[in-house]
Amino acid sequence: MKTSKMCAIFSNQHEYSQLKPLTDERALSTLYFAGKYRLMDFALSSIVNAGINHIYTLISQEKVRSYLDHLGGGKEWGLDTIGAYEYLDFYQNLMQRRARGEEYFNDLILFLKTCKMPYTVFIGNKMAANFDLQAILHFHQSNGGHITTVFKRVEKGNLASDDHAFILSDGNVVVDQDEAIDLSEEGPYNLATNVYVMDTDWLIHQLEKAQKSSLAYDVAERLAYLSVKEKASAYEYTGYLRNIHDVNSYYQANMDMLDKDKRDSLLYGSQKIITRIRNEVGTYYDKDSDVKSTLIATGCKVKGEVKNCVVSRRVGFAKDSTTKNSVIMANCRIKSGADVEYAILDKNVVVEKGVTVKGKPDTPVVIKKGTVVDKDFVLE
Amino acid sequence: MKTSKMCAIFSNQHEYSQLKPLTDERALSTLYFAGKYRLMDFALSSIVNAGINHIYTLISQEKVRSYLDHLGGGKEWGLDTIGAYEYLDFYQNLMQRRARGEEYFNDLILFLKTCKMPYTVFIGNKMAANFDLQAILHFHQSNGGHITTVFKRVEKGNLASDDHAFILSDGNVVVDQDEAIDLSEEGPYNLATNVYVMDTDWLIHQLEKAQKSSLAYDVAERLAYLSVKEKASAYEYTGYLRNIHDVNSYYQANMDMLDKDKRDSLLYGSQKIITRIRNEVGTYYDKDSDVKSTLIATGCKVKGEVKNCVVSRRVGFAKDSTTKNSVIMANCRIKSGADVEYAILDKNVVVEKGVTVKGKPDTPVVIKKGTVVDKDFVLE
Amino acid sequence: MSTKMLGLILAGGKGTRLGKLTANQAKPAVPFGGRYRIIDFPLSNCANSGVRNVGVITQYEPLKLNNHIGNGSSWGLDGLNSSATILQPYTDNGGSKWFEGTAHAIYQNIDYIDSQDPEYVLILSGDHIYKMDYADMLEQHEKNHASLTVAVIDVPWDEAPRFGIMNTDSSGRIIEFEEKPAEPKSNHASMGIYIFNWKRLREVLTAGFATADDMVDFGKNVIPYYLKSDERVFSYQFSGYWKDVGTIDSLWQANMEFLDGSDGLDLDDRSWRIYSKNTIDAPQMITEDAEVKNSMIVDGCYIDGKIEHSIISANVDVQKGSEIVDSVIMPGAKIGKNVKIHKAIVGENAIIGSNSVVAEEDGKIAVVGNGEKIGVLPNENK
Amino acid sequence: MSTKMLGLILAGGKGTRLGKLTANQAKPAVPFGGRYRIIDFPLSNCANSGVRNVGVITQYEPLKLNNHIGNGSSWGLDGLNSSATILQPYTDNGGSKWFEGTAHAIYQNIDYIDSQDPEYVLILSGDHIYKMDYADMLEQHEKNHASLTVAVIDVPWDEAPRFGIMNTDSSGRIIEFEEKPAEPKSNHASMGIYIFNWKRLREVLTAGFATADDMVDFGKNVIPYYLKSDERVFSYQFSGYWKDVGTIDSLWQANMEFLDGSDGLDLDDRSWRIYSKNTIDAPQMITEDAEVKNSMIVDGCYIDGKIEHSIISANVDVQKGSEIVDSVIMPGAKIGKNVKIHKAIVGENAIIGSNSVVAEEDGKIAVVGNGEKIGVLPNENK
Repeated sequence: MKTSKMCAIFSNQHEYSQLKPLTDERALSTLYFAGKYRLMDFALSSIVNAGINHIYTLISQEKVRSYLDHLGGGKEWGLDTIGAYEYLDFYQNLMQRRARGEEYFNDLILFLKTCKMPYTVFIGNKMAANFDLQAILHFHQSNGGHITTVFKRVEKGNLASDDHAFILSDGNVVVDQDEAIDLSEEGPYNLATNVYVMDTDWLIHQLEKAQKSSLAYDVAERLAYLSVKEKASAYEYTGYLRNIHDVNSYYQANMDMLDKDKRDSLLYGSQKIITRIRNEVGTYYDKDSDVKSTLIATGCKVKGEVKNCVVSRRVGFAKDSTTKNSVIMANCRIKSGADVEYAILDKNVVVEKGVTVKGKPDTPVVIKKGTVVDKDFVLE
Repeated sequence: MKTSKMCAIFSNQHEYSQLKPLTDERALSTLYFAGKYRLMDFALSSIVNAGINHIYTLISQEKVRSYLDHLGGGKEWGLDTIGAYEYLDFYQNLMQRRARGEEYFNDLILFLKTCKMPYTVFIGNKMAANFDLQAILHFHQSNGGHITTVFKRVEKGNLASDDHAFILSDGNVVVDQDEAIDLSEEGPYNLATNVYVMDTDWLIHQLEKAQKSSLAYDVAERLAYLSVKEKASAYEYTGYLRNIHDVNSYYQANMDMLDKDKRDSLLYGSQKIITRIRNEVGTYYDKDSDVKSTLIATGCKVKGEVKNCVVSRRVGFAKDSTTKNSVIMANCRIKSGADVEYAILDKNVVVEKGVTVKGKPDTPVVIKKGTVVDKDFVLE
Repeated sequence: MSTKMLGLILAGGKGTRLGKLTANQAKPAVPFGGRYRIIDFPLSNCANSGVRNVGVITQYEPLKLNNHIGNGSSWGLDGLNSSATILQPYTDNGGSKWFEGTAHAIYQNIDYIDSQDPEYVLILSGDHIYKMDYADMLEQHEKNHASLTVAVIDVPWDEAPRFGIMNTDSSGRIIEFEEKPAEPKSNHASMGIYIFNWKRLREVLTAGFATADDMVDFGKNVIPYYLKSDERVFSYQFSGYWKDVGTIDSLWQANMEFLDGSDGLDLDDRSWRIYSKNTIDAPQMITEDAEVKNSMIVDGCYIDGKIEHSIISANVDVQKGSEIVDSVIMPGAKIGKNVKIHKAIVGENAIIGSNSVVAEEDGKIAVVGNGEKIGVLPNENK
Repeated sequence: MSTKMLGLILAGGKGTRLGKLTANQAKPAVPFGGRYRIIDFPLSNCANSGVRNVGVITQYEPLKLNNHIGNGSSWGLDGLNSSATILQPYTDNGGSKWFEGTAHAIYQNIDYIDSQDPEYVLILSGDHIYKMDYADMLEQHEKNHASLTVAVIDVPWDEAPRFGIMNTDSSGRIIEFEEKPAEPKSNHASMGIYIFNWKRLREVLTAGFATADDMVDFGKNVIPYYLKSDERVFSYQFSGYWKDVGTIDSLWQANMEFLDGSDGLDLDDRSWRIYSKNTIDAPQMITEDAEVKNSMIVDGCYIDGKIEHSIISANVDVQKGSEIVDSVIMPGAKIGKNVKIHKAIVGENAIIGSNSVVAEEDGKIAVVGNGEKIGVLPNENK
């Protein structure tokens, strides 16, 4: 009945050079996903759907603007009400303080003490997944340890090079961890999903200890290490999860959304994914349109052929254009006679009349934000 | 009847080393003032009271957190509604872009173009004043120029070293400007208040020109220069104004608020000063309290003597304590037998039992945030 | 705090002629155009015209309407010096206050209006589809030094006898008002949109109810009284799209005109947006087997059937083999397999069981009520 | 979306015994303790107890109350899966819906309650001052497998005959309910706070009104019916401060107890804050000539006179030479020069002209109504 017993640490730490140019001007957290979402919507929705409204957000100073642009006043996530509290901190602060020999976790510790919540959840930014943090808390409470980690059984292809895989005993207790770069077999592996539920007092103690020894300020890495040390119980997440770390995993994750089971697991679960509200008119399908197997947001005008695509808001597909197997972000224009396949068009891209943009299933072409494509661009 | 015809550039540019340690961990913009306000409330209230809800805010990346902490979702200022738009930009972005030879005003220009407002107001962060921007717009419209500047007649003491003073012709047209450091006489001078109303199209043109020539990215300085070049009409602001740039001006401005006329001009004008809402119980005056000539916020408990003070929220004055001619920020504790005079106590300061903290009328003692003062501290 | 012009939307109507669609909600809450409700139009017009304080007067089944309007945040009416206030019947020391007519509803809410201290009041209906700049109307009202300005639209002469007709002199001043005249002298039809000087209207209403010269209705009582008393009553000529959607026929037609773009409403125009309360739904999914032509579809829909010349509102499910033609499907409706829906309006959250047919003969419009279940087998009912 | 426990605050009362203070507003909107209104207490208790959806049922002069509550944002009830809804009379196909009693008001709002789909409903009064954790009460309700839980407080035996008394067995189960018994068997007084299993209450209300066995009032009809029907009715023992502020005397007294801290409400406790709609006012100014003792003062006040053992609410002006003792001054009141106010309640926005005296004899409490003007010279009236 009471409001949540948890506060959250939301770490927007991950950035991958393999995602460029998609993350040139935005944080990985604000990458468009599944038509109308940004990647951060998944972690943030998991947080607020669990009734949590005390959030310590860690982000890079350089990427904070795209984050704030999307979050706005936080209204959609219920974060603009009295009682809600978001504390924004920058990695740069931690880094600089550590370099100066200062106590770099003090702000985080102060946050944890101010919240007075018995439990704290840590969640990262790069997973497209729909975690039920209340269920994980119940699991944590019934196991009695200080820290509970969340894993997902995945093949090697769903591991990024900086991920960790846990080695578990029969009772799903963390015995050891491997770094993904050291793994050679196909798997499956127990991917560390970067979600932890902890006793707050214990976490404060660990943070104090860590900064006294001037250990790394990377909280996620520390928690993975502590999971092994504490023989943490591991909670198996069985829903949809995709680890977004390069162009291909980004493309595949979007294409996954055309599959009913995966879409239902991620978007239509018992927990809604919340995103920023826009006022758009419905999407209009002309008499000449031919749309199949496509997930599409509102405000679009479709007069051409669109197949196997994931389409964001306010995209125009002209008559006699063809768009297949592609991810099209907001406000793009595909002009008449254009032919787009295996492509990722970033926001505001225009494909001029008769122009062909073509990649391959495993190497989709990425067109940078705002580009006007007026010459054919075909991967051989 | 229509909503505002203006958008705003809110520049939180000014930081002064002479205000340390008060601005060690916060922006000048978020300095406490007059008990329950922060300095930014004055400029921001002027903006929103004029019906403006498209705001481009320039701030230093390093100080953005204290700014966001105070602004929250912007609810109190009506900035969390649909239609309102706040664009946050960092000086560091402009600086870096200029260093790389890129077009550093492009984000600002895009903002101005997106807003589609015929007029733009520029306002700085360091003045405690209550500008009626609608009145200044009317003045601007009736004068027909591209830019209107706002000045206030002040003595030399109300000029910071980096201020400009305008030389005006009889008709209040800007003829020239002086830098404050070059001025030797007592004045009065026509202080540039860092408020300008401009035609948006003209401003866009000037910004484009400036970045092509790689001129300084300091917009305020550019506008002062252009006011001279364009022979701008100057609007005289006659209300209360204090230029906050060092400890003494900060102290004096607070003490000014004990004067009825000055207080009425700044706080009780036709335009309310908006600040963040807190839920505090009323201030309680004990039977042993003795309070005179004091401006005091809610949530305080007064059992001692308090005279000629400006007091923020949740301050406790114990029995037999004496506090005079001082500025006391939120959450301070003045314990029994303590004697505080000519002092500025930053947030969370505790003055222990029987301890004396004493400055002089022209050199108030400043006690840093969170300090527990357990030994006498008396300026000789 | 005083308000220059206060908006007052009369949203109390039961909308009897909309039959099943208003059985459990007020007419202004009826969905329109896939993602709107009718009242979004006057509310958005207010927001876009700079009318920042709006009272919505209602008394019939207000639950859904209240839930839709909330504090007005969807229209940006929750900002500084802005407000959206729902006004329902109440009691005071003088007894109970039901609203017996358009003007009487205003009279019963004098306390609220006084608290806003307006110079002008703008009276609007909650059941018209149109885009209009009330600031322009006010400008003309002020220029004319009018006491009352009535917005009028020229209707085809043969339809004029169905309207309240305003006969004007060359300056636009209204010299005569005829309610549904058999032989109209002009085709200037009243749109039911009024700007009154509040001080004068307050006097007229108060004096009227005090002397049993009851000012119950604007059309029947107040406007004739104003004309008789030689008040300065002017017309404001409007020429865009305007539609009263008070009947099943006109509601269906307005939706089709909206779909075809023949209404000229141009809801893509981002400088005059129509706002609505948006729920957060996933994007729409058009499957491999779907076929969509000439239609408009919004968030949360799952389309596995054939959609032709129809509007599909939020969270509608259309299963395989079904065919929807010339129809409006309202939010949350679930359409089973192999269903045929022709020229129909399917109400909110209706459930149409597999293999059902929804259609009328003779070109009439079929209507399925809100929450109604058609051909649903017991075990299909979720 | 379902709600575990829905809060329903009965705020409809006219509060006749508060006389002039409720002449133009509902009782729950009456100011209290300098910066609160009475309804802030149940609303804040709901918010602090995790009751995230609250309906406020009202029908008497709701304007100020509605304006105060808005969308519930002041209590954090505007967040995700949270809501504050004002429920007023309306009409539906069955006719008009006035609220004729506490239980009848619930019955008339069944549609709203169903839309929230609660397992439990928490019924509260809008006119009590107290802090209580309803989550704890619910826990006990569930542990008892109760159908109804009634919060009780032990009152002094000599006062028991003024209350509804609940006689319980050793397990806390209520076996008898006596309304104002001349010879009470216990001193467990009902606080008018109930948790019902909604499904059962819905049946009882619906069946009752269908068979003319009208369930108009909880105390008169519903609780006796539950006891007669052998429903599991339990008491929940409360032991903190609780005060019904339904009379001038009790309102004045509760304010004085609050000022003296003798109520134990401890509003400084930041883990159980009482929230209110805060206006943005400047800090209070205590002048050189002021003298303030044993008093509580809030934002926007200008104090140039002598204040002793009094509560001064927001935006009150006290001019030179005036003296306020043992009194409660409500928001916006203006006190001229050399005024004497002793043991009084001065209503909102009242204006007391210079040299006036506000006091009664025989220790009675003097009352100045909202907006009332006392001895104001024409040119003083701003």
